[in-house]
Amino acid sequence: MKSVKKLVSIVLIIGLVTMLGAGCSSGTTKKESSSTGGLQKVTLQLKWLPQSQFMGYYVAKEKGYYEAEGIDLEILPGGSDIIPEQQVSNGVADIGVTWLSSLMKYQSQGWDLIDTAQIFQKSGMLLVSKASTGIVTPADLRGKKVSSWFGGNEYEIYALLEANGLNKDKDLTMVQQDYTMNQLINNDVDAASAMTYNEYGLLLESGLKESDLNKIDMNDAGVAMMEDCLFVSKDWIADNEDLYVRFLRASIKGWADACADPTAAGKTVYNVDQSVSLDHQIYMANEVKKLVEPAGFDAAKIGYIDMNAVQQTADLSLKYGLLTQKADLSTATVNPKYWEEATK
Amino acid sequence: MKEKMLNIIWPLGFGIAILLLWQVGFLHMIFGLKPYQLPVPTAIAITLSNNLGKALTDCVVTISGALIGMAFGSLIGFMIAAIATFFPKWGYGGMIVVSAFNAIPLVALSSIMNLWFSTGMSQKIGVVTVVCMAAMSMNAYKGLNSLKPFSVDLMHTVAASEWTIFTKLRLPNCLPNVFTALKINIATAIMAAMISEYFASSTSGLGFAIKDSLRKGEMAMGWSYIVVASLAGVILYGIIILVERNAIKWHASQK
Amino acid sequence: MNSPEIQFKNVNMAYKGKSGEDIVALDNVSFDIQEGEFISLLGPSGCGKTTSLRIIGDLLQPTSGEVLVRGLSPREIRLQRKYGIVFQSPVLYDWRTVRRNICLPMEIMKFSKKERTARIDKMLELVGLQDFGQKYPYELSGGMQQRVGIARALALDPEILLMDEPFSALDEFTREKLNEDLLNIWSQTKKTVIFVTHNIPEAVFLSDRVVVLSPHPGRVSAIVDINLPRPRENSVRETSEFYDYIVKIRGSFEGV
Amino acid sequence: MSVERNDRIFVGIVWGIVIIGLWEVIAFLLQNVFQDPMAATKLPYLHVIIATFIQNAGALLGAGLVTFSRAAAGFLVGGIIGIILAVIMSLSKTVERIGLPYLIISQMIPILALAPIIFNIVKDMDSARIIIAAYITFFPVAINMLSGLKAVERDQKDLLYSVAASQVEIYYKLMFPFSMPYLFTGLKIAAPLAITASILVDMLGSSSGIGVKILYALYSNSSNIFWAAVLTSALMGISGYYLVVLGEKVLLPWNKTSSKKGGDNV
Repeated sequence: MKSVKKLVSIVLIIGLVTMLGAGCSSGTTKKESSSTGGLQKVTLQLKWLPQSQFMGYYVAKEKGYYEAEGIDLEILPGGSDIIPEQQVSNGVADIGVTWLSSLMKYQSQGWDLIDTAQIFQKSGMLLVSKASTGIVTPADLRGKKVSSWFGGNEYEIYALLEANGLNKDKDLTMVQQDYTMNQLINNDVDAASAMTYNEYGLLLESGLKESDLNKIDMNDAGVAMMEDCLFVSKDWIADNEDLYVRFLRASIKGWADACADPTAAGKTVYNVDQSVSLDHQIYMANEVKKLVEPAGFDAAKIGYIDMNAVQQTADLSLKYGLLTQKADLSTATVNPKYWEEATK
Repeated sequence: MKEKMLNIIWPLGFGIAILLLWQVGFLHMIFGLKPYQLPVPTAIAITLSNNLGKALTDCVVTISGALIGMAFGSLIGFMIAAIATFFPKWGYGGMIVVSAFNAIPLVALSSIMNLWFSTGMSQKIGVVTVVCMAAMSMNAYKGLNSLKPFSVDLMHTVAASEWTIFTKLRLPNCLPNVFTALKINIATAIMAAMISEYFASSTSGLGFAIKDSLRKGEMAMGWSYIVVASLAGVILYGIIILVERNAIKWHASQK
Repeated sequence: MNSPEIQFKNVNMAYKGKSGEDIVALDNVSFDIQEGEFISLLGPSGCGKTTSLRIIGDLLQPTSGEVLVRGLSPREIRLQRKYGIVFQSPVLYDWRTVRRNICLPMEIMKFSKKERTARIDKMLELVGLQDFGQKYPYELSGGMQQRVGIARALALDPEILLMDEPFSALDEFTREKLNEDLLNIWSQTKKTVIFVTHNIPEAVFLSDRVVVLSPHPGRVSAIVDINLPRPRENSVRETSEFYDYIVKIRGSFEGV
Repeated sequence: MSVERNDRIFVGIVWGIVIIGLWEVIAFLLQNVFQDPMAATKLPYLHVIIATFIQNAGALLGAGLVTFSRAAAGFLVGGIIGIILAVIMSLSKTVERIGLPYLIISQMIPILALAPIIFNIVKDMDSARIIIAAYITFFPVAINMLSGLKAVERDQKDLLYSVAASQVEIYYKLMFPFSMPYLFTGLKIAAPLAITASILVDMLGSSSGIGVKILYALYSNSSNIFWAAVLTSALMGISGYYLVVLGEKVLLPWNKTSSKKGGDNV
């Protein structure tokens, strides 16, 4: 009896140690790969989970565009507690994807980060409500319960409210949304934030029909702020200008391919990560395409920084309290020269 | 008396030394941090004093949720331990079930409670209640049952009922364990209350404020809330220790 | 007469009580102990007998006064590893078997493995626990545990054996049996033994001399030579001399 | 002994049946009596969750293994740090005075605030994750180990002192073995904590692990997967606990209290 117990414990200990070794070595093998094949290692920090929102990078990686430019790209997924600005500033990642308004907030507080390319040309943010609540125009939000993810994602809604004469503190209740759409489905809130390419799709997948839902589009309301952009830190770009231009060239190519065939792009992303259904990835790819290449947009100009849109984002940010002082829009904070170089 | 002074002076001195090193940038130097990544103490203090009103309101929200949840959780945990004491054969299973609750990750628990409760406060209380049950039931069970030899026999010689044995013997005997559990629970409760607020459908509370500030890169603001949370935690911990000292003077751990 | 092995000279011991008051444990205590002597420190609780023993063993430092062991300080003697000690409770290490408990001080003193095994075997036999060597302490009765504690001290063959009420927790039958055993062992080795007890017959039965201490503060109230013939057997307890000594010692308490 | 054992198994089975039954009844009530539109998310039928678990067993267990190995690494590092801290505090009263209040404060600082700083100091994400898991686990280990080291009886120390044992020998022969049961109490608290910590750490931008499964399932509204993942993590926490209990039984055969589980209450 005793010896059996001892045997069991020895086996367990060996098992634990090997698992430990596996845990550690998975960390070290990643390191080793950085020096293989003469490729330069670059890490990209996503703002959110691996999904079609970032399909351009996955497509470029799968098609070997980065390798062709001599780059070994590692894509780091985001998460609720991962903040791309901080990851890039810390040096955990070289390049980050974030929302322009959020980046501006960091820049205004002295973080040495530079906006270099604008992937999404339009805002993907919606306020969605069930048709039964009768919210059709922004003015209908008076007295309602509205949810946002906060953490910087609430300013487009603030702008929307103010532009329609509503006071965000007095005329309605704003609550936090937990990254699911359950609060809306459960009728705990009247209107919820949703991205066209993600949460809106989830609502449809949960059985609601388009006719059951009302949506307020930030672009229509004239309060759009720019979202997914690419940024780097001042220190890193100083040493890696050429590398970064090559990264941009490959990424733009990837985005162009992805927008040309969103279904294939959705499949590519699905192959990387199966947590979300293939249908949802393809739905998302199609919606993201509309933001990257809006109707009438020249596909060759993917990543183009429209300074007017940047200015509007900055102005709205200042007006509604995200920024406390006027944003500095010099080349120290917004610099299109790498993009220009890459698309030459 | 001298002992007591030392107990305060040493940690205080150490804390001040660290704060000074932090302020003059020594910590930033060794860890390679920039001031905007980790704000200096004076910046945190100034932010806090400018924002004291809101910080205290948030603190009240979080702490009251934590305390109510802790009270529920500890009570339930204790009752389970008591039931397991009266019905040892069947009751112990309840303890195992309760301890299994402890293995549910907080993030998942917060999301589940979000579904069950619609307000932030009730969700928070729900989360804290669940996480506080196990420590209390385990400790209380130990205290209710690890009696000195012959003490039960003594009760039996005077034909005491199980209930008398419980109130006269088991209850006082488990007090030290109950306090141990409370000390564990106070830290867990505040932590759990803050994490639940990361996901709660409300915009008040320290957890929400910390998350919101840190995501926006308002580091000094975020850290000022962390300071409030830490202070509240230490004060509550101190209160429990004080109550413990007076409630169980007879116990060896107090000498 | 040779110079005494242990000299206790004007020793005072005071410490602070819980509410800051001075408690005098020893008040100007002096006595000598000869080499090879079996001496008992006898008195009611609070008389400082255990304190005295601990001072000799360098487990406590006196407030004032001097203690010399073979002309050296207790610390030097301790560092020379001349002491063996038996406590009131068995003080066994729960995680060690009986054999390994006895072995422990010998490990510290770097005895060879062969030597250790031989001594453990001998000691187990001496205390009548031959069959219990591989048991853990919790599997033994209180009396057996205490015997392990004694075996552990004796195994070192210490030059000075300090015993702090070693039999006080045992029943009368076991106690008398162990008293006799202890004298047997001592007669073979003739080491100096300092034996703390509150039991008058036990002190009389075992000792060459009894140092009687009185409490609050601890003072020497009498030193009584016991001139009973050796070797002593339990039958000596029934003699009138034995009875006289008990009466005499008891009287020295009443005189206080 | 074997009768008692059978009895205990019987009790366990009854408990299991009661819990499963209760779960199914509540789920049934939610769905069919209260007609809650969110019933399938709030509390799906247990058999549905188990079916989902079996369907996705490979993915869930694979993710679980990643999380578990990270938890094991964090548990090990945190445990060692906890023990070292306890030893240092037991050696010096001053260090203990300084250390204890800050140990408590340290537990109040949320990971969200610490993570960026730790990432900044340790650039490697994998080691940073292990450090964070260790940061959460070390506390109960340190506190319990310290109380064990301080609970050593004076006589037990005096015995070694009387034969002039060195400080190292006193720790090695007495203090460490004595405080083992206390250490294991701490480890028993720390083991499920290490799992939940590791799950939290999964959410810091990891691409694998059960925490990632929970997060993705949550955000993509796949509530059955979500519940199956929660079930997996709860099972992992419980097995972590019982691994420590088993370790204690095997390593500390002399410790009566460790075998004093179950219904025997005298």
